[in-house]
Amino acid sequence: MQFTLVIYGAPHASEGAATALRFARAVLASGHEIYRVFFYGDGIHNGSALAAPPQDEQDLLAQWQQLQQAHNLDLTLCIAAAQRRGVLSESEAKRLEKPAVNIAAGFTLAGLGQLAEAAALSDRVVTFGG
Amino acid sequence: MTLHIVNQSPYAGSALSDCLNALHPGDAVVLIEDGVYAVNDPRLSASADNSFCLGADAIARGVTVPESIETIDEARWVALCAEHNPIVSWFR
Amino acid sequence: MPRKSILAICRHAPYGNALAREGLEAILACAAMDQVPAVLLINDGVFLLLEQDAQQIGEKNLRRNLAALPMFGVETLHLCERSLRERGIDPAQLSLPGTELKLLQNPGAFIAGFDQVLSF
Amino acid sequence: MENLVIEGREIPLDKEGFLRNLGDWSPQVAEALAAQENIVLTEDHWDVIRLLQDFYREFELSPAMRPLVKYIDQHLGPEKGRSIFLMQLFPPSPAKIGSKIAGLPKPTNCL
Repeated sequence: MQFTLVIYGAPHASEGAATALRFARAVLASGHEIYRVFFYGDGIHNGSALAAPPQDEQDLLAQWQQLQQAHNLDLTLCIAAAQRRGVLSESEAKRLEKPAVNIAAGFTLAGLGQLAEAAALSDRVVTFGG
Repeated sequence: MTLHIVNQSPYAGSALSDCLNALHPGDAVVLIEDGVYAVNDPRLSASADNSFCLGADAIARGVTVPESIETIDEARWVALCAEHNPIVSWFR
Repeated sequence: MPRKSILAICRHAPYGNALAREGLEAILACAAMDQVPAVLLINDGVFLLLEQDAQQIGEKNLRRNLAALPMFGVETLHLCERSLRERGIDPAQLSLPGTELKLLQNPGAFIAGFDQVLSF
Repeated sequence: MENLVIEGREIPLDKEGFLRNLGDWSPQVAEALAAQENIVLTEDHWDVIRLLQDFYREFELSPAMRPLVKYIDQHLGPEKGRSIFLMQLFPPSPAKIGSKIAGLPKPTNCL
Protein backbone atom coordinates (compact mmCIF):
# COMPACT_ATOMS: atom_id res chain seq x y z
CA MET A 1 0.00 0.00 0.00
CA GLN A 2 1.15 3.55 -0.76
CA PHE A 3 1.10 5.98 2.16
CA THR A 4 1.35 9.75 2.05
CA LEU A 5 2.27 11.57 5.27
CA VAL A 6 1.35 15.23 5.77
CA ILE A 7 3.26 17.04 8.50
CA TYR A 8 2.29 20.39 10.06
CA GLY A 9 4.60 20.64 13.05
CA ALA A 10 8.01 22.32 13.23
CA PRO A 11 10.76 20.12 14.68
CA HIS A 12 11.58 20.72 18.33
CA ALA A 13 8.39 22.81 18.63
CA SER A 14 5.74 20.14 18.31
CA GLU A 15 5.92 16.38 18.43
CA GLY A 16 4.23 15.78 15.07
CA ALA A 17 7.33 15.41 12.93
CA ALA A 18 9.01 13.03 15.36
CA THR A 19 5.88 10.88 15.53
CA ALA A 20 5.66 10.93 11.73
CA LEU A 21 9.24 9.69 11.53
CA ARG A 22 8.43 6.72 13.79
CA PHE A 23 5.30 6.07 11.71
CA ALA A 24 7.25 6.29 8.46
CA ARG A 25 9.76 3.69 9.68
CA ALA A 26 6.92 1.38 10.68
CA VAL A 27 5.24 1.84 7.29
CA LEU A 28 8.43 0.78 5.52
CA ALA A 29 9.14 -2.06 7.95
CA SER A 30 5.62 -3.41 7.32
CA GLY A 31 6.35 -3.75 3.61
CA HIS A 32 4.28 -0.75 2.54
CA GLU A 33 5.62 2.16 0.53
CA ILE A 34 5.73 5.88 1.15
CA TYR A 35 4.49 7.80 -1.84
CA ARG A 36 5.40 11.20 -0.45
CA VAL A 37 6.03 13.08 2.79
CA PHE A 38 4.48 16.52 2.36
CA PHE A 39 5.56 19.22 4.81
CA TYR A 40 3.05 22.02 5.20
CA GLY A 41 2.57 25.02 7.47
CA ASP A 42 5.22 25.13 10.19
CA GLY A 43 6.20 21.63 9.12
CA ILE A 44 8.39 23.12 6.39
CA HIS A 45 10.96 23.98 9.08
CA ASN A 46 11.84 20.28 9.06
CA GLY A 47 13.65 20.98 5.81
CA SER A 48 15.92 23.72 7.11
CA ALA A 49 19.58 22.81 6.77
CA LEU A 50 20.51 25.23 9.54
CA ALA A 51 18.95 23.47 12.54
CA ALA A 52 21.62 22.59 15.10
CA PRO A 53 20.03 20.78 18.05
CA PRO A 54 22.15 20.01 21.14
CA GLN A 55 24.16 16.78 20.86
CA ASP A 56 22.12 14.97 23.49
CA GLU A 57 18.79 15.64 21.74
CA GLN A 58 17.47 13.78 18.72
CA ASP A 59 18.57 15.19 15.38
CA LEU A 60 15.38 14.96 13.36
CA LEU A 61 16.90 16.43 10.22
CA ALA A 62 19.66 13.81 10.14
CA GLN A 63 17.07 11.07 10.69
CA TRP A 64 14.87 12.28 7.84
CA GLN A 65 17.91 12.46 5.60
CA GLN A 66 19.02 8.93 6.51
CA LEU A 67 15.56 7.56 5.83
CA GLN A 68 15.40 9.52 2.59
CA GLN A 69 18.70 8.07 1.41
CA ALA A 70 17.89 4.52 2.45
CA HIS A 71 14.46 4.46 0.78
CA ASN A 72 14.70 7.21 -1.81
CA LEU A 73 11.85 9.04 -0.07
CA ASP A 74 10.09 11.99 -1.67
CA LEU A 75 10.35 14.72 0.99
CA THR A 76 8.47 17.74 -0.34
CA LEU A 77 8.21 21.14 1.31
CA CYS A 78 5.26 23.27 0.22
CA ILE A 79 6.82 26.15 -1.65
CA ALA A 80 4.25 28.77 -0.59
CA ALA A 81 4.51 27.81 3.09
CA ALA A 82 8.31 27.76 2.82
CA GLN A 83 8.51 31.18 1.17
CA ARG A 84 6.49 32.74 3.97
CA ARG A 85 8.65 31.17 6.64
CA GLY A 86 12.02 31.44 4.95
CA VAL A 87 13.20 28.06 3.70
CA LEU A 88 14.60 28.62 0.23
CA SER A 89 16.37 26.74 -2.52
CA GLU A 90 19.03 28.32 -4.67
CA SER A 91 16.63 29.17 -7.48
CA GLU A 92 13.95 30.52 -5.13
CA ALA A 93 16.48 32.66 -3.25
CA LYS A 94 17.59 34.08 -6.56
CA ARG A 95 14.05 34.62 -7.82
CA LEU A 96 12.94 36.29 -4.59
CA GLU A 97 16.22 38.19 -4.16
CA LYS A 98 16.96 36.77 -0.72
CA PRO A 99 20.49 36.54 0.69
CA ALA A 100 20.76 32.84 1.60
CA VAL A 101 19.84 29.29 0.70
CA ASN A 102 18.87 26.95 3.53
CA ILE A 103 16.95 23.97 2.16
CA ALA A 104 18.47 20.74 3.44
CA ALA A 105 19.79 18.04 1.10
CA GLY A 106 17.18 15.40 0.39
CA PHE A 107 14.24 17.84 0.47
CA THR A 108 12.57 19.56 -2.49
CA LEU A 109 10.33 22.58 -2.77
CA ALA A 110 7.16 22.09 -4.79
CA GLY A 111 3.65 23.44 -5.16
CA LEU A 112 0.50 22.39 -3.36
CA GLY A 113 -0.39 20.46 -6.48
CA GLN A 114 1.93 17.79 -5.07
CA LEU A 115 -0.44 17.37 -2.13
CA ALA A 116 -3.43 17.08 -4.46
CA GLU A 117 -1.57 14.56 -6.58
CA ALA A 118 -0.50 12.52 -3.54
CA ALA A 119 -4.07 12.45 -2.23
CA ALA A 120 -5.25 11.19 -5.61
CA LEU A 121 -2.51 8.62 -6.16
CA SER A 122 -1.76 7.13 -2.76
CA ASP A 123 -3.91 4.64 -0.89
CA ARG A 124 -3.75 6.35 2.49
CA VAL A 125 -3.11 9.91 3.65
CA VAL A 126 -2.17 10.40 7.31
CA THR A 127 -1.96 13.90 8.76
CA PHE A 128 0.38 14.67 11.66
CA GLY A 129 -0.98 17.80 13.31
CA GLY A 130 1.16 20.52 14.84
CA MET B 1 -14.73 2.59 8.42
CA THR B 2 -12.94 5.72 9.53
CA LEU B 3 -9.79 5.73 11.67
CA HIS B 4 -9.58 8.79 13.91
CA ILE B 5 -6.26 9.93 15.36
CA VAL B 6 -6.27 12.27 18.37
CA ASN B 7 -3.03 13.90 19.56
CA GLN B 8 -4.21 16.50 22.07
CA SER B 9 -4.79 16.21 25.80
CA PRO B 10 -8.53 16.40 26.54
CA TYR B 11 -7.68 18.92 29.25
CA ALA B 12 -5.95 21.25 26.78
CA GLY B 13 -8.48 21.52 24.00
CA SER B 14 -11.45 20.10 22.18
CA ALA B 15 -9.78 17.64 19.79
CA LEU B 16 -11.09 14.57 21.65
CA SER B 17 -14.67 15.80 21.96
CA ASP B 18 -14.63 17.11 18.38
CA CYS B 19 -13.53 13.64 17.29
CA LEU B 20 -16.16 11.86 19.36
CA ASN B 21 -18.88 14.14 17.96
CA ALA B 22 -17.90 13.00 14.47
CA LEU B 23 -17.76 9.31 15.23
CA HIS B 24 -19.68 6.83 13.12
CA PRO B 25 -20.60 3.35 14.43
CA GLY B 26 -17.68 0.98 13.87
CA ASP B 27 -15.06 3.75 13.64
CA ALA B 28 -11.80 3.35 15.57
CA VAL B 29 -9.93 5.94 17.64
CA VAL B 30 -6.15 5.97 18.13
CA LEU B 31 -4.70 8.11 20.91
CA ILE B 32 -1.18 9.37 20.26
CA GLU B 33 1.15 12.00 21.75
CA ASP B 34 -0.71 14.06 24.38
CA GLY B 35 -3.89 12.35 23.27
CA VAL B 36 -2.90 9.43 25.53
CA TYR B 37 -3.99 11.50 28.55
CA ALA B 38 -7.54 10.68 27.41
CA VAL B 39 -7.24 6.96 28.25
CA ASN B 40 -9.47 7.34 31.31
CA ASP B 41 -11.87 9.86 29.81
CA PRO B 42 -15.40 8.51 30.32
CA ARG B 43 -16.58 10.11 27.06
CA LEU B 44 -14.17 7.91 25.13
CA SER B 45 -15.41 4.64 26.61
CA ALA B 46 -19.00 5.85 26.20
CA SER B 47 -18.74 6.72 22.49
CA ALA B 48 -16.00 4.67 20.87
CA ASP B 49 -16.34 0.93 20.19
CA ASN B 50 -12.68 0.49 19.29
CA SER B 51 -10.05 2.55 21.09
CA PHE B 52 -6.31 2.19 20.81
CA CYS B 53 -3.40 3.91 22.50
CA LEU B 54 0.14 4.21 21.19
CA GLY B 55 2.17 2.41 23.84
CA ALA B 56 5.42 4.34 23.49
CA ASP B 57 3.62 7.66 23.93
CA ALA B 58 1.82 6.41 27.07
CA ILE B 59 4.95 4.91 28.64
CA ALA B 60 6.94 8.04 27.83
CA ARG B 61 4.41 10.06 29.81
CA GLY B 62 3.89 7.66 32.69
CA VAL B 63 0.30 7.02 31.65
CA THR B 64 -1.20 3.63 32.55
CA VAL B 65 -3.52 2.34 29.86
CA PRO B 66 -6.66 0.57 31.16
CA GLU B 67 -7.60 -2.84 29.74
CA SER B 68 -10.60 -1.44 27.90
CA ILE B 69 -8.17 0.25 25.51
CA GLU B 70 -5.78 -1.77 23.36
CA THR B 71 -2.16 -0.69 23.66
CA ILE B 72 -0.49 -0.77 20.26
CA ASP B 73 2.95 -0.30 18.76
CA GLU B 74 3.76 1.62 15.59
CA ALA B 75 3.46 -1.49 13.39
CA ARG B 76 -0.06 -2.15 14.64
CA TRP B 77 -0.89 1.53 14.09
CA VAL B 78 0.20 1.21 10.47
CA ALA B 79 -1.90 -1.95 10.13
CA LEU B 80 -4.93 -0.10 11.52
CA CYS B 81 -4.34 2.64 8.93
CA ALA B 82 -4.24 0.01 6.20
CA GLU B 83 -7.45 -1.61 7.47
CA HIS B 84 -9.41 1.65 7.76
CA ASN B 85 -10.38 4.33 5.30
CA PRO B 86 -10.47 7.32 5.46
CA ILE B 87 -8.06 8.47 8.18
CA VAL B 88 -8.87 11.69 10.04
CA SER B 89 -6.56 13.52 12.42
CA TRP B 90 -7.88 15.70 15.24
CA PHE B 91 -5.27 18.01 16.66
CA ARG B 92 -4.75 21.30 18.47
CA MET C 1 -5.28 10.84 -12.44
CA PRO C 2 -7.58 8.18 -10.96
CA ARG C 3 -10.63 9.56 -9.23
CA LYS C 4 -10.42 9.45 -5.46
CA SER C 5 -13.04 11.20 -3.40
CA ILE C 6 -11.28 13.75 -1.23
CA LEU C 7 -12.74 15.59 1.74
CA ALA C 8 -11.10 18.67 3.25
CA ILE C 9 -12.07 19.28 6.87
CA CYS C 10 -11.56 22.83 8.15
CA ARG C 11 -11.83 23.03 11.91
CA HIS C 12 -9.72 26.04 12.79
CA ALA C 13 -10.88 29.63 13.19
CA PRO C 14 -9.42 32.29 10.92
CA TYR C 15 -6.36 34.36 11.91
CA GLY C 16 -5.45 32.71 15.25
CA ASN C 17 -3.83 29.82 13.44
CA ALA C 18 -2.22 29.76 9.98
CA LEU C 19 -4.00 26.49 9.26
CA ALA C 20 -7.26 28.25 8.42
CA ARG C 21 -5.59 30.19 5.59
CA GLU C 22 -3.27 27.43 4.47
CA GLY C 23 -6.10 24.92 4.52
CA LEU C 24 -8.09 27.08 2.14
CA GLU C 25 -5.04 27.49 -0.08
CA ALA C 26 -4.64 23.73 -0.24
CA ILE C 27 -8.31 23.31 -1.16
CA LEU C 28 -7.98 25.87 -3.96
CA ALA C 29 -4.84 24.16 -5.22
CA CYS C 30 -6.48 20.73 -5.24
CA ALA C 31 -9.45 22.16 -7.13
CA ALA C 32 -7.19 23.94 -9.62
CA MET C 33 -5.53 20.53 -10.21
CA ASP C 34 -8.90 18.94 -11.07
CA GLN C 35 -9.01 17.10 -7.74
CA VAL C 36 -12.00 19.09 -6.52
CA PRO C 37 -12.48 18.17 -2.86
CA ALA C 38 -15.67 18.26 -0.82
CA VAL C 39 -15.31 20.81 1.98
CA LEU C 40 -16.62 20.47 5.53
CA LEU C 41 -16.52 23.36 7.99
CA ILE C 42 -16.75 21.95 11.50
CA ASN C 43 -15.85 23.03 15.05
CA ASP C 44 -14.18 26.48 14.94
CA GLY C 45 -13.96 26.21 11.14
CA VAL C 46 -17.56 27.48 10.97
CA PHE C 47 -16.26 30.89 12.09
CA LEU C 48 -14.82 31.32 8.58
CA LEU C 49 -18.35 32.16 7.44
CA LEU C 50 -18.87 35.20 9.68
CA GLU C 51 -18.79 38.62 8.04
CA GLN C 52 -15.33 39.93 8.93
CA ASP C 53 -13.05 42.93 8.47
CA ALA C 54 -9.55 41.52 8.72
CA GLN C 55 -7.94 44.79 7.64
CA GLN C 56 -8.31 45.80 11.28
CA ILE C 57 -5.49 43.39 12.12
CA GLY C 58 -3.57 43.69 8.87
CA GLU C 59 -4.75 40.35 7.52
CA LYS C 60 -6.37 39.29 4.28
CA ASN C 61 -10.07 38.46 4.53
CA LEU C 62 -10.51 34.69 4.67
CA ARG C 63 -14.25 34.82 4.06
CA ARG C 64 -13.40 36.39 0.69
CA ASN C 65 -11.03 33.50 -0.09
CA LEU C 66 -13.84 31.13 0.88
CA ALA C 67 -16.15 32.97 -1.52
CA ALA C 68 -13.71 32.12 -4.34
CA LEU C 69 -14.42 28.38 -3.99
CA PRO C 70 -17.20 28.31 -6.63
CA MET C 71 -14.76 29.84 -9.16
CA PHE C 72 -12.54 26.81 -8.53
CA GLY C 73 -15.43 24.37 -8.94
CA VAL C 74 -16.36 23.89 -5.26
CA GLU C 75 -20.00 24.91 -5.28
CA THR C 76 -21.20 23.33 -2.04
CA LEU C 77 -19.96 23.94 1.49
CA HIS C 78 -20.92 21.39 4.12
CA LEU C 79 -21.48 22.78 7.60
CA CYS C 80 -21.70 20.90 10.87
CA GLU C 81 -25.02 22.00 12.34
CA ARG C 82 -24.03 21.09 15.88
CA SER C 83 -20.85 23.21 15.66
CA LEU C 84 -22.93 26.20 14.53
CA ARG C 85 -25.50 25.78 17.34
CA GLU C 86 -22.79 25.31 20.00
CA ARG C 87 -21.30 28.63 18.90
CA GLY C 88 -24.59 30.50 18.89
CA ILE C 89 -24.68 30.88 15.11
CA ASP C 90 -28.09 30.66 13.46
CA PRO C 91 -27.67 28.67 10.23
CA ALA C 92 -30.56 30.60 8.69
CA GLN C 93 -28.53 33.82 8.92
CA LEU C 94 -25.60 32.42 6.92
CA SER C 95 -25.01 32.86 3.23
CA LEU C 96 -22.11 32.93 0.80
CA PRO C 97 -22.66 34.18 -2.77
CA GLY C 98 -22.54 31.45 -5.41
CA THR C 99 -22.28 28.71 -2.80
CA GLU C 100 -24.82 26.21 -1.58
CA LEU C 101 -24.55 25.76 2.19
CA LYS C 102 -25.54 22.26 3.28
CA LEU C 103 -26.15 21.49 6.94
CA LEU C 104 -24.97 18.15 8.27
CA GLN C 105 -26.61 16.56 11.29
CA ASN C 106 -24.31 13.55 11.19
CA PRO C 107 -20.76 14.52 10.17
CA GLY C 108 -19.44 11.06 11.06
CA ALA C 109 -21.54 9.33 8.42
CA PHE C 110 -20.55 12.00 5.91
CA ILE C 111 -16.81 11.65 6.59
CA ALA C 112 -17.01 7.85 6.33
CA GLY C 113 -18.04 8.16 2.68
CA PHE C 114 -14.68 9.48 1.42
CA ASP C 115 -11.45 7.82 0.30
CA GLN C 116 -9.10 10.49 1.66
CA VAL C 117 -9.44 13.20 4.27
CA LEU C 118 -7.19 16.24 4.49
CA SER C 119 -7.50 17.79 7.95
CA PHE C 120 -6.84 21.50 8.42
CA MET D 1 14.41 43.65 -15.26
CA GLU D 2 15.09 47.36 -15.76
CA ASN D 3 12.91 49.80 -13.89
CA LEU D 4 10.17 51.65 -15.77
CA VAL D 5 10.34 55.38 -16.21
CA ILE D 6 6.90 56.96 -16.59
CA GLU D 7 6.75 60.72 -17.04
CA GLY D 8 10.14 61.13 -15.43
CA ARG D 9 9.22 59.00 -12.42
CA GLU D 10 11.07 55.75 -11.82
CA ILE D 11 8.87 52.70 -11.09
CA PRO D 12 10.90 49.88 -9.50
CA LEU D 13 10.41 46.32 -10.79
CA ASP D 14 11.69 43.07 -9.34
CA LYS D 15 13.83 40.56 -11.20
CA GLU D 16 10.83 38.97 -12.85
CA GLY D 17 9.35 42.27 -13.91
CA PHE D 18 6.65 42.52 -11.23
CA LEU D 19 5.97 45.87 -9.58
CA ARG D 20 7.85 46.15 -6.31
CA ASN D 21 5.16 48.53 -5.00
CA LEU D 22 1.68 47.57 -6.08
CA GLY D 23 0.57 51.16 -5.40
CA ASP D 24 2.59 52.28 -8.43
CA TRP D 25 0.08 50.74 -10.84
CA SER D 26 -1.65 53.02 -13.36
CA PRO D 27 -2.95 52.46 -16.90
CA GLN D 28 0.29 53.97 -18.22
CA VAL D 29 2.33 51.60 -16.09
CA ALA D 30 0.24 48.71 -17.46
CA GLU D 31 1.09 49.80 -21.04
CA ALA D 32 4.78 49.83 -20.17
CA LEU D 33 4.64 46.45 -18.37
CA ALA D 34 2.85 44.98 -21.38
CA ALA D 35 5.48 46.41 -23.73
CA GLN D 36 8.13 44.48 -21.79
CA GLU D 37 6.20 41.31 -22.64
CA ASN D 38 5.91 42.44 -26.27
CA ILE D 39 2.17 42.97 -25.85
CA VAL D 40 0.26 45.98 -27.19
CA LEU D 41 -2.86 46.44 -25.09
CA THR D 42 -6.17 46.31 -26.98
CA GLU D 43 -9.72 46.68 -25.66
CA ASP D 44 -9.83 42.89 -25.09
CA HIS D 45 -6.69 43.13 -22.97
CA TRP D 46 -8.19 45.92 -20.92
CA ASP D 47 -11.40 43.95 -20.33
CA VAL D 48 -9.33 41.12 -18.90
CA ILE D 49 -7.10 43.45 -16.87
CA ARG D 50 -10.16 45.05 -15.27
CA LEU D 51 -11.62 41.60 -14.50
CA LEU D 52 -8.31 40.45 -12.99
CA GLN D 53 -8.43 43.48 -10.69
CA ASP D 54 -12.10 42.84 -9.87
CA PHE D 55 -11.30 39.21 -9.12
CA TYR D 56 -8.55 40.27 -6.75
CA ARG D 57 -10.79 42.80 -4.99
CA GLU D 58 -13.63 40.30 -4.67
CA PHE D 59 -11.64 37.28 -3.48
CA GLU D 60 -8.29 38.72 -2.32
CA LEU D 61 -6.54 36.17 -4.51
CA SER D 62 -4.54 36.36 -7.71
CA PRO D 63 -6.46 33.94 -9.93
CA ALA D 64 -5.10 30.70 -11.36
CA MET D 65 -6.04 29.85 -14.94
CA ARG D 66 -9.16 27.82 -14.28
CA PRO D 67 -10.98 30.29 -11.99
CA LEU D 68 -9.96 33.16 -14.26
CA VAL D 69 -11.57 31.46 -17.25
CA LYS D 70 -14.74 30.89 -15.23
CA TYR D 71 -14.82 34.48 -14.01
CA ILE D 72 -14.39 35.84 -17.53
CA ASP D 73 -17.09 33.50 -18.76
CA GLN D 74 -19.44 34.93 -16.12
CA HIS D 75 -18.68 38.54 -17.01
CA LEU D 76 -17.86 38.59 -20.72
CA GLY D 77 -19.71 35.49 -21.88
CA PRO D 78 -18.68 32.03 -23.07
CA GLU D 79 -17.12 33.38 -26.28
CA LYS D 80 -14.30 34.96 -24.25
CA GLY D 81 -14.39 32.70 -21.21
CA ARG D 82 -12.01 30.23 -22.81
CA SER D 83 -8.35 29.54 -22.18
CA ILE D 84 -7.47 29.99 -25.86
CA PHE D 85 -8.75 33.59 -25.72
CA LEU D 86 -6.51 34.28 -22.72
CA MET D 87 -3.55 32.48 -24.29
CA GLN D 88 -3.78 34.75 -27.30
CA LEU D 89 -3.89 37.88 -25.15
CA PHE D 90 -1.26 37.06 -22.53
CA PRO D 91 1.07 34.32 -23.77
CA PRO D 92 2.55 32.04 -22.62
CA SER D 93 1.10 31.95 -19.10
CA PRO D 94 -2.03 34.16 -18.98
CA ALA D 95 -2.70 34.08 -15.23
CA LYS D 96 0.88 35.09 -14.47
CA ILE D 97 1.48 37.61 -17.26
CA GLY D 98 -2.02 39.09 -16.89
CA SER D 99 -1.59 39.47 -13.14
CA LYS D 100 1.76 41.16 -13.66
CA ILE D 101 0.32 43.72 -16.09
CA ALA D 102 -2.78 44.24 -13.90
CA GLY D 103 -0.58 45.04 -10.90
CA LEU D 104 -1.64 42.10 -8.74
CA PRO D 105 0.68 40.45 -6.20
CA LYS D 106 3.19 38.02 -7.63
CA PRO D 107 1.79 34.48 -7.45
CA THR D 108 3.43 32.21 -4.86
CA ASN D 109 4.68 29.75 -7.48
CA CYS D 110 2.29 27.28 -6.03
CA LEU D 111 0.74 25.57 -9.01
